[in-house]
Amino acid sequence: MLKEGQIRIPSGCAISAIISRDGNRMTGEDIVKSMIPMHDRSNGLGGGFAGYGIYPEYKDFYALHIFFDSRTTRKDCEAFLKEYFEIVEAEIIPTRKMPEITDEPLIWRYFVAPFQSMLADMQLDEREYVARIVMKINTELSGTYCFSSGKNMGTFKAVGFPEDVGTFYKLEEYEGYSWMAHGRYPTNTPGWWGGAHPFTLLDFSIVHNGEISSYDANRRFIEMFGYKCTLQTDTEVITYIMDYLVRRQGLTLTEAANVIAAPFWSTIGREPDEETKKRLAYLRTVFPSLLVTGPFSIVLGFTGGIMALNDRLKLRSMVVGEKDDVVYVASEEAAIRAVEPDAENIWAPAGGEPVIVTVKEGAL
Amino acid sequence: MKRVYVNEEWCLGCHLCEYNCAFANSGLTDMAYALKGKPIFPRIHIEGNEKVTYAVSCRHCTDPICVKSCIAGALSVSEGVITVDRDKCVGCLTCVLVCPYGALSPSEDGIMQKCELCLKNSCGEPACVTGCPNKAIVYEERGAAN
Amino acid sequence: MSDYLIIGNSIAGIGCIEGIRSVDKTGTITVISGENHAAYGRPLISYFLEGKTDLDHMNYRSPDFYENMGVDVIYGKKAEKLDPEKGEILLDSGETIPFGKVCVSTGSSPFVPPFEGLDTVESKFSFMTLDDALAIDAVADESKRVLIVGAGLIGLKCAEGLKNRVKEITVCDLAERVLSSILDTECAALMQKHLEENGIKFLLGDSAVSFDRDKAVMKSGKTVEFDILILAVGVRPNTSLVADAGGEVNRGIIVDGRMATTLKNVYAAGDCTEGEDISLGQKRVLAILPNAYMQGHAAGVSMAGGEESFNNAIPMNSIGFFGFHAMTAGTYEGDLYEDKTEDSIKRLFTKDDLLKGFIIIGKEERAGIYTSLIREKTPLSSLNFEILKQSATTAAFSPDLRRKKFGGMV
Amino acid sequence: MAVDFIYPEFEVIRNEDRCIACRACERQCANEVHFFSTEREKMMSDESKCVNCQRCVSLCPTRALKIVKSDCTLRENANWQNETIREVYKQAASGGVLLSSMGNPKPMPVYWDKILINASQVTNPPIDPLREPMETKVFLGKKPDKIRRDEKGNIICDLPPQVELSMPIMFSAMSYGSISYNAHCSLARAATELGIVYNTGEGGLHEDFYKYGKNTIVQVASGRFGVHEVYLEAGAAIEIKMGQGAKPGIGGHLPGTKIVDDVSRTRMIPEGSDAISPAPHHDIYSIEDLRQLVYSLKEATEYKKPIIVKVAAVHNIAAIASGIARSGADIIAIDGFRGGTGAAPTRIRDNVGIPIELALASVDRRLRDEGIRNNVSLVVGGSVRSASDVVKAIALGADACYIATAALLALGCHLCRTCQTGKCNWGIATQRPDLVKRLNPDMGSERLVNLMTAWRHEIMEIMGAMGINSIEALRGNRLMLRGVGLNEKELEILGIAHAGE
Repeated sequence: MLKEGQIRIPSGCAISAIISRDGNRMTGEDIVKSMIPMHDRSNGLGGGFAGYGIYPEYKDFYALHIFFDSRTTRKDCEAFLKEYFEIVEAEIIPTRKMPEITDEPLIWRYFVAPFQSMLADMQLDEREYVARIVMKINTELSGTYCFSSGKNMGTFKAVGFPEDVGTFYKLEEYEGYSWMAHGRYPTNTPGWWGGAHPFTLLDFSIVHNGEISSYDANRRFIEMFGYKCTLQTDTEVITYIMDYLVRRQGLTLTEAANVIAAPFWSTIGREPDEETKKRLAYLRTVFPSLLVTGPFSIVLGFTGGIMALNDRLKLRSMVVGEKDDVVYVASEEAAIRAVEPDAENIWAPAGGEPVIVTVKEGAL
Repeated sequence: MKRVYVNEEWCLGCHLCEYNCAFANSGLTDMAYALKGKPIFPRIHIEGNEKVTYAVSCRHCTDPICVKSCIAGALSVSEGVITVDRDKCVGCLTCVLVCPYGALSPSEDGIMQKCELCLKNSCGEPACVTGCPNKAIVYEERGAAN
Repeated sequence: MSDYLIIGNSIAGIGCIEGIRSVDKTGTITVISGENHAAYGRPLISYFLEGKTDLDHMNYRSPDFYENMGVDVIYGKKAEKLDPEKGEILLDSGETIPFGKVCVSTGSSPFVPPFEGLDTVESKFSFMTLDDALAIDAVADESKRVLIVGAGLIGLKCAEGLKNRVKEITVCDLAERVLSSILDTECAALMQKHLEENGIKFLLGDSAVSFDRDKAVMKSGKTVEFDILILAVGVRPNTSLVADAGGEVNRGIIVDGRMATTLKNVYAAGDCTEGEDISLGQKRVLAILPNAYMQGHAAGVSMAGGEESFNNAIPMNSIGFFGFHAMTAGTYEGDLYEDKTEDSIKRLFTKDDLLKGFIIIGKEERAGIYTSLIREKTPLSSLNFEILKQSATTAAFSPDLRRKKFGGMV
Repeated sequence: MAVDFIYPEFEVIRNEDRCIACRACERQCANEVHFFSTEREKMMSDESKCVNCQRCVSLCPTRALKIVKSDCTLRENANWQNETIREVYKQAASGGVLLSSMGNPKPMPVYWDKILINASQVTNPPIDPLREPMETKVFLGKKPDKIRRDEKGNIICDLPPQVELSMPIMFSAMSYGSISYNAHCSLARAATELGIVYNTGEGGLHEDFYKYGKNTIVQVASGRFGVHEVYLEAGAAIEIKMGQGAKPGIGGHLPGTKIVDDVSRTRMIPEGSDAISPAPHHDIYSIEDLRQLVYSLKEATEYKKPIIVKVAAVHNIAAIASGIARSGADIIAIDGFRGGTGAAPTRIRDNVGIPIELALASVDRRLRDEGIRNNVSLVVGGSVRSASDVVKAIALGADACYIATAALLALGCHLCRTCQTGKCNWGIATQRPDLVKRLNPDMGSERLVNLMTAWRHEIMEIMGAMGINSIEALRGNRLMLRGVGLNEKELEILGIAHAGE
């Protein structure tokens, strides 16, 4: 059977995210716990997590998490990496052996820094450089898949139910100020570790529930700008879109949300503030091909915050709640209650209305 | 009140209105059967010359001189529509003599007939209007012409 | 006391009622009707004889007309004397009716010359009223020979009405042609030919001078035997009410456009009046039905305090015999345009850039367009007379004028 | 000569039981096929003059008429078909180039019909356009590649000039002259009411239609007919016509008989003179010359109008389009080989050019491969026949479609393909006043509005079924398409998978 990248596979999902606005570091236990009540939203064919602030000791280095099919591919890849990066640390990511998780690949992480001379040669900024290398690894090195590439953050994913994946990766041993989780319900695949979510590029990671109908329009547009959608998943293309809009076009998160979940023209027409109206119309006109249609609820993680967003018709469930400095986002309220029974202000954001939560300044 | 108006700019002079009118008022259901092989006596007539054609039917004047002139009291106005009582009309043609629009002509038996807006037949809307291939004939409410 | 009194229950009277009611819904109206019939179209009497209509269909208005209009009709009585000062009418029954305003629409009466021996004729009739028609109807049968004295409109319509009911009809007239008041010689000849083809016999330029029971002796010395004699020599307006009260009367009662006579609160309408013929520019009696109605209506509106003038009267006639029609209007003066075929004649008379009159025999379609040009005094230079003279068509009008005529409510 | 005789192509069948001799057919036939025989007291016809435009059939009040193809044929021969042989006869008699009108009638592949559209089931929801907003608005024109901000950090919202369309359809170029005043009037009014645009073609813009300028594309073609400053400024965009799908590489020829009165004034050429558009623009012999014309027009209109460059779909269309995209043009219009025309040499029409579907797919891909797809909008035409053709075109990568034949059909065209005679019985491709008046723009524009409204509804339905609620999410969304009965190469060019994959 074909796997991700060879074919486009629709799937249903559960998503969850927890962030401390005060920047307090939380172990991975809670985010794993939040996924338990949403067990039935996954089917055991993919689960994953992303944690931010988990590698304080290596915070100046890009943490590359990579799956390898075999020792040989690892060796080839390491040789490749050495051409572009200084590798300050290379290690196997610690895991637990457990019957629920099988067929694991070799899972390694590398803390790396780009060679400054190469950067200068290629006239690229550091992040673009790293993004391109990661893209190269994933398209050119077979049997190798880099699934996490940000600084002071990391993604952990596997084939299995999310709560088992959390246990597998020993997430209780990590501490981060923000966590995201994903449980997957793919419809026709045996599941592939690389295909599990979150999907991460640099420090952008996305968990997503939905099946976007604009996929190929978005993909074919974004691929004009050097991105290669190897997985053919929504999450991948949305990640690239966000990267393109925020990192490369310099849009704010809200502006980016106004592109991908653009207000209807009729809504823009009713906008009372002329400046806002002009900006919304402008963004829609300039980036029509980045409008994402069809159902989605996503949480985008980045350094220092998260953004939760629904498609503009709100065709997927997503609720937000809070307690003290902690903000929770999940597909179901039950997920929030499982972690914080006393969560307050639970609400369902409107379609296309971004919910952006950032760690307060100076807390990191 | 809705009346039949003709925009001569769009009248093609195809005369179909005359046939549709004759058929509509024939009381028959098959046009060929109703009209084949006989002269027709429509209540709308194409007028004009090489340059211009247009259909003429009763204007349903608000102050109709035909009604005032009818020697038999056969013409009357009912809710704005001028109708002829065939049982009273004797075919004297005084209405033809007075109508400034040339909108009246007698039927086959000499008794007057006139456009009654297809209100008394089964058409619902004037047959000349529905059948006009170029919407030159319309059925609508208008004020006085300027 | 009646707010409005109408003397005469014919077309002018009906026009008057409808005119009053268009302004005043409540004022009391009384009509004095000499005839014992609801108003009927007077010209229908020949069609009655002919069988083209019957008593049920001759009512000019629906049977409930008077009731709906709130009109009180006094049948079978005649007004004897009008006292405008007192505002009173004296009836032949002796009663008086006070009124606010009165409309005299007394019509006209047959004029019968003093023929020698006329009193010896048993079966003799005028042809003016429904009662005349009913009387003739009672005696007409296939054995009867009819002599009609007078080849005018009345006489000839009577001939047409009786044609298929009697053995023989002869029409005589002192004039050399039929319909001499409206047709010229050539047109009259065409019409006469058509009448003759339909079996009417004529003795023209040669009228009866004396009668002896069933025999008429003509001016030429010829004698004509008949069973029924119909006298249709002419009519005279009934003007005496107004004349006796001191109102100005010529051949008819003189009225202005609002149909006021020279007497206070006295109006007049119909065949008894004399109004302006705008095609001629003179006052004359225009004893035709459409004028009677329109005059009556104008009188009614004026009496009720409204504003309506009838000031575009012209003589006009549509007269047909045995399916062959003649239409005439206006006066026959000015330049002549003529179009003749074997069985049709068209004559248009123009003067001072106006159409003044016409005679059309045989090709009468859309003749009303010509009539309206006379009535409305449309300058001929404003339209294409070359087209117009060939046929009565609004195609001769400018597109603008046509848009005006056809483009909106009229 | 007997050898030239060709039996009439059509027969007029008159049902004598039904014919009431109203003579509507006679009055309505500009070809004078019908006449009333007083001796025989019935309607007769001379079918040799019949072009099968169906005017008489449509107007016959008793349905007494039908036009059928004559069954008088030559001996059957799959290679030498009747039509082929007749054309040889015609040319042997005349020595002339064969002329035809409207689009290629040959049974060439129609790829639209071999492409199927996706719909949502279970894993994501279809959207009901009656209940949810469904957007079809598009903006054509170059999009900036970089967001810029002012010193306060606000986005600078300046766009290159755009054409805003309420739906991704435009009425394609048809000149005043080739079609009638009333046809133009209908198109202009309908475009205005619909919020889309129509196109002057190269006949200039009649003074009466300047008021529809916001919904007009003014064309500049090789003949430069009717081009002047006010004209250029009148439109919503300016189109440089380099070629036409029905006759790539061929100019135009409007016979002097159609250059009457207003047409001559609008074209700015003498009455009665033939209007000949050269095959090339004589100031454009290469791509760099095109760039000069593009910028000349931009200069003339102060960079306020998007420039469209229209080309016929030919073999190396992808490279040509890439060149145009880099010439400064804002919009590329590509016309496929099935596109219509008022008159074209038959051989050219039927044999030159490529199908629009393949041209579109390869151009869209090429521009994306080069990363310049956002620099231009892509408009395609050449036999876009229905809402589903539009949806497929958009999904293949077009920003909008040009339609002309469908618009003419809405106006009454019955595709008799004899526009070149100038005797169009439907009042479309004619300048004869008595025929022109047969197209009442009230009806014409209403029918165009109806057609487009219907198509828009259908587009929305199809989009809704796919779970897409805005047309931009459909553009280039080839995953929504599958091929049927197409070979590997065709699928590869179209960039779509086969049904079942």
